[in-house]
Amino acid sequence: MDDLYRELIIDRFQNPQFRGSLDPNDISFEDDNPLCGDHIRIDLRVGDDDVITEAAFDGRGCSISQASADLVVESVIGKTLAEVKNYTKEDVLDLLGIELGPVRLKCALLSLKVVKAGVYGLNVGEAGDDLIE
Amino acid sequence: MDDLYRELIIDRFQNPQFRGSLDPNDISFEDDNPLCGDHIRIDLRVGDDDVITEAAFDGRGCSISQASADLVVESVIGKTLAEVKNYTKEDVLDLLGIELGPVRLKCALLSLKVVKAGVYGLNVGEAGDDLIE
Amino acid sequence: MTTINQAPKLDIAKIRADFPVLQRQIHDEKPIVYLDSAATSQKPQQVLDAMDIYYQNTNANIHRGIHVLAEEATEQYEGARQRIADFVNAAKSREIIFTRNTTESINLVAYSWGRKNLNEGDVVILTEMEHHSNLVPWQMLAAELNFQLEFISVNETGELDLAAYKELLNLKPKLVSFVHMSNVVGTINPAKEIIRLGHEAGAIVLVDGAQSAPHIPVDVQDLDADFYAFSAHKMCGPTGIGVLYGKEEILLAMPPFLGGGDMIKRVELRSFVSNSLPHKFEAGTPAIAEVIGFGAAVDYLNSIGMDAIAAREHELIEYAHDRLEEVPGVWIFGPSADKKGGVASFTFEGVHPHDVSQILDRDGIAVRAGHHCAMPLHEKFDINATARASFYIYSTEQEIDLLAEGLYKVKEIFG
Amino acid sequence: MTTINQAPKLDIAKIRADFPVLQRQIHDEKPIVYLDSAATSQKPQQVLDAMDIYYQNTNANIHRGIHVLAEEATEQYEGARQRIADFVNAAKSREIIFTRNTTESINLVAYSWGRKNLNEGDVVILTEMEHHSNLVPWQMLAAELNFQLEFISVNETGELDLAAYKELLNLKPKLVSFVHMSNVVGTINPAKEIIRLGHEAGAIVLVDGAQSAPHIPVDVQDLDADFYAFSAHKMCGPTGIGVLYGKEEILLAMPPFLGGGDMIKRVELRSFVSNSLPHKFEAGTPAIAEVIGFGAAVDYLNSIGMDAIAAREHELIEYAHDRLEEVPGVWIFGPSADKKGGVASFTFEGVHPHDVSQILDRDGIAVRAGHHCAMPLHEKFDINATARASFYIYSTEQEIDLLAEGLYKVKEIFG
Ligand SMILES: Cc1ncc(COP(=O)(O)O)c(C=O)c1O
Ligand SMILES: Cc1ncc(COP(=O)(O)O)c(C=O)c1O
Repeated sequence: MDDLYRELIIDRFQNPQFRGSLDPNDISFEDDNPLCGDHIRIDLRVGDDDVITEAAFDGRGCSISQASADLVVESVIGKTLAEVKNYTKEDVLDLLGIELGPVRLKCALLSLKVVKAGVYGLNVGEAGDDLIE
Repeated sequence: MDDLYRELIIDRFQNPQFRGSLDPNDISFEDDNPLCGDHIRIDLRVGDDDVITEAAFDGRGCSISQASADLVVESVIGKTLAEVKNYTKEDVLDLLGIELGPVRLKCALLSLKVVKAGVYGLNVGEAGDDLIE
Repeated sequence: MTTINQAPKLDIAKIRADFPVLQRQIHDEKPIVYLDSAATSQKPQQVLDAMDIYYQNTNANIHRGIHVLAEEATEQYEGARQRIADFVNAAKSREIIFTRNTTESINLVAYSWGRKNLNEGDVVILTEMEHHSNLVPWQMLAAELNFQLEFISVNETGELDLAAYKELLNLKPKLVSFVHMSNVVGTINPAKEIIRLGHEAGAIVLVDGAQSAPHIPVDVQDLDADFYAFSAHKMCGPTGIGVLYGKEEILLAMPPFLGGGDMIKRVELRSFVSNSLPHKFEAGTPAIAEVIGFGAAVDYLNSIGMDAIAAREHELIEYAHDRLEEVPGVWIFGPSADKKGGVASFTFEGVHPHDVSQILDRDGIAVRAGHHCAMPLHEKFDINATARASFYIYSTEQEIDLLAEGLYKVKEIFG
Repeated sequence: MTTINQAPKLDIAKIRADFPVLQRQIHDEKPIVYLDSAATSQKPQQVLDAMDIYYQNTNANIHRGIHVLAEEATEQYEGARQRIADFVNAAKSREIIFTRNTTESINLVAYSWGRKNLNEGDVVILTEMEHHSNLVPWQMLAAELNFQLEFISVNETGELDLAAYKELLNLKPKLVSFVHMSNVVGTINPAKEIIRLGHEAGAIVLVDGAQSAPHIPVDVQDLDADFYAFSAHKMCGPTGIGVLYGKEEILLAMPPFLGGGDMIKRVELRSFVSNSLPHKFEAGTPAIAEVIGFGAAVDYLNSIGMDAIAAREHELIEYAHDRLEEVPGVWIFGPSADKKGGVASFTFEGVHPHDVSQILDRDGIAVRAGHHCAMPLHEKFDINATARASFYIYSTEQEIDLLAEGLYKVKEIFG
């Protein structure tokens, strides 16, 4: 198979490393992709200097959305909230290492939307596409 | 000029023979063509055995609608109401002696619609396209 | 195997030659395998030609012009209306109202008939297998007018529960609105019986024919449907044009929907008088070229024959069930093939439909993945999404073979 | 003569070659003289090609599909939206809502914005020169909600009486809705000033741009229009597609209009959540090929340049006034040529406009006769109908000469 279904994605989909939940947590946000019903919740614990110390995700959906969430969660650990606010679409695509059409892009970026909405302290329903541009 | 603007039509338009009104009358009906605002009123006097003894029209509009009214009114004099009920589109086109596209057909047949609606005793607004088929 | 399989064999190669898209190759010269006809069908060159010829020779605004182009355009537009009326056996061409699509057709009924006839406490019956187009308009209206929505339930095999329907009819619904053929489970519902029972209970009945008009012979008079909605783009026609069929006496009693040019008889500053049917419901410059293209599409379908098309698609769905059910992990949602049109929605164990669709796409195979605009049906069966292969006159057994092979590949990738 | 006449000369012969209809001959090989562009424009081959290429190569339903065709179709559709947004200088492409035509755009505002924001006793200001499309939707809504319609009067030369407008603004209207350029008298209204005054009085302002978007440069941000409506078919684009531009914050606050697929985020049996802009207002399968054709049409117009188009049409209308006013018995309705777009509506003493149009048609000259969907304006001036010649980029002085000659012929026939 080509680039698209890189082993990394299948592997992270089938054996996620950060699936779970954090209770208690400092930040928790969830949202879904209405196109396909993909759903992601991300929990964060935040330590001194706004540094993310622990992170976990849960959800359901396609390999791209779930692998992306696993990779995004891994990547935010050790980052400050300000750094996460600056995450872009490209950061996530770099993590995944693949190119995607517009529909799958939405799958890939759901976790970005969720983590940024959480970090910005948005309410449910306020997470717009501006977060993932 | 070709068949279309036969002298008959220009002549009847400019010098109508039955323009006017009948007061009193036995039947009077009026209607218009919403496409262009052509308007026709026809008055009839009906004698024994339902024979039309006198007829007149008034109205405004294009040469086809007005000439057609003049010719239709001329033609119904001496006919019975039953005969007028049987008038068809072809009868009017024969009187005019021309071929017409769909829009001008509506101009030509307005007088037919009016006279038939009157003879059938319809109320204003009840005159439908079934009268001129 | 049912008797309709006895229909005359179609020359599929000849049909395929009419569809330019099917000649296309993608992803390193793989032929395109288009299995997404339930979303929109491909268009034969004949339909494109009809629209080009119109634009290149007679383009003009219709109904009001006296010049040659306007008269020819009007004739072609109204001629297409007549042929589309004949296609579904409407009694009169003025019972055919042109809309953008099935969705607008249903909304027209909701806004015009619904707001006039539905009141607080009234009951409207839908089904659990409706497309969003036959749910959301009624939800919006129910929120405004406070009537009650009830749903005919769908059983495990994706069929309507007619006993439950009969129970619901005791509520004396004002309206029953249901899908003739499901775009998800493929079920062809017993429309004539549903309509008859609805009428007996005093209801007006609307049929969402988006999936039936393209695929099976439809006779609105035989069905006795009060309203029948369908879209050209799913039946070889262009985008941007759909139909609402309505019985004349019902349409006559309805207030207009959109206001503007052409739907009026006369206008003053503060009032207007509506035009006669069908113009009352066609405000503004209509989709003239698209209506003419739709006329060419029904000519095309008639040249093949709707009976033959239904029979052919039946062959295809039987074959597809056979081939897909072979693949371990594949589960086809809905009834057995004999109760269905040419739609196979399925899940694949351990693989999300999006991934199925994406991997198939790499081999040039186009299927759709998602909820297919029928979220409630998916929710009911606790499925987030399905992958859907759907067929039309140009589909082949070989394409279904490629689909099956593709699914084996999916299995391999996801271990 | 005004300064805009200084624009670069267009190569009209080259432009005409792009329009297949103009090559046609009718009535014994007379070339067609198409002077009915205000009703609908002719289409350049480039626009037809764009749609054919779409249908022949990438036809698919949009937004939800993962396969190549669906992704390409989505990109082309949304790409066209962006170019159309740029064409009227909308700040964001999601402020461009696709509808069937100007008429539907205005009805969308009436049904969605109007039913939410207008109440008994409120005031809505229109003008006496509106097209039925900008009258009837408000009449229908006023009958339902009992608000008050007021009309900016039109003076003898077919211009809006701005002093009367300022008076009306004391009524604190909720909405002002007016035509940018009249399709009858051709007047180009001072849109920016009308909008500014409306805003100062607290109103929302809708502009009917059906005749302006095709013919003059339009900048919705500079105008500060809240809504701007226009139709592709009058600007080299296909039938069946129009636009409602709306300011984002206003569109966001509006409830959906039509319910169905694509306009939802999620649906349950009894409730739904609306999708984001622009999808919230685009229910069901949209007019995909038509949007792509519309994109090609704005590309085509841009390649000529809207400034150059406006200047060229200005030349034509000056010339037309000169030539028509020569003909005894002809009276041109509306202001002098310097205040107009390329539309000349006229009466002919002793001859009904239908007869004028029909006699011209025998020479291949297409003009329109009637009330041009503006009955109240005709009533006000006590005219039943007018004949209208209207021009576009492909019109020529020679065609205007033929029109003038034709009118002399009319005079001869009617003695
Ligand atoms: C000024 C004006 N407004 C509105 C319309 C309606 O446009 P459409 O028929 O495309 O909806 C027209 C065209 O007929 C027009 O000229
Ligand atoms: C069953 C059914 N109803 C309604 C629709 C809506 O059709 P359209 O999008 O053409 O309005 C569709 C197609 O998407 C459908 O499959």
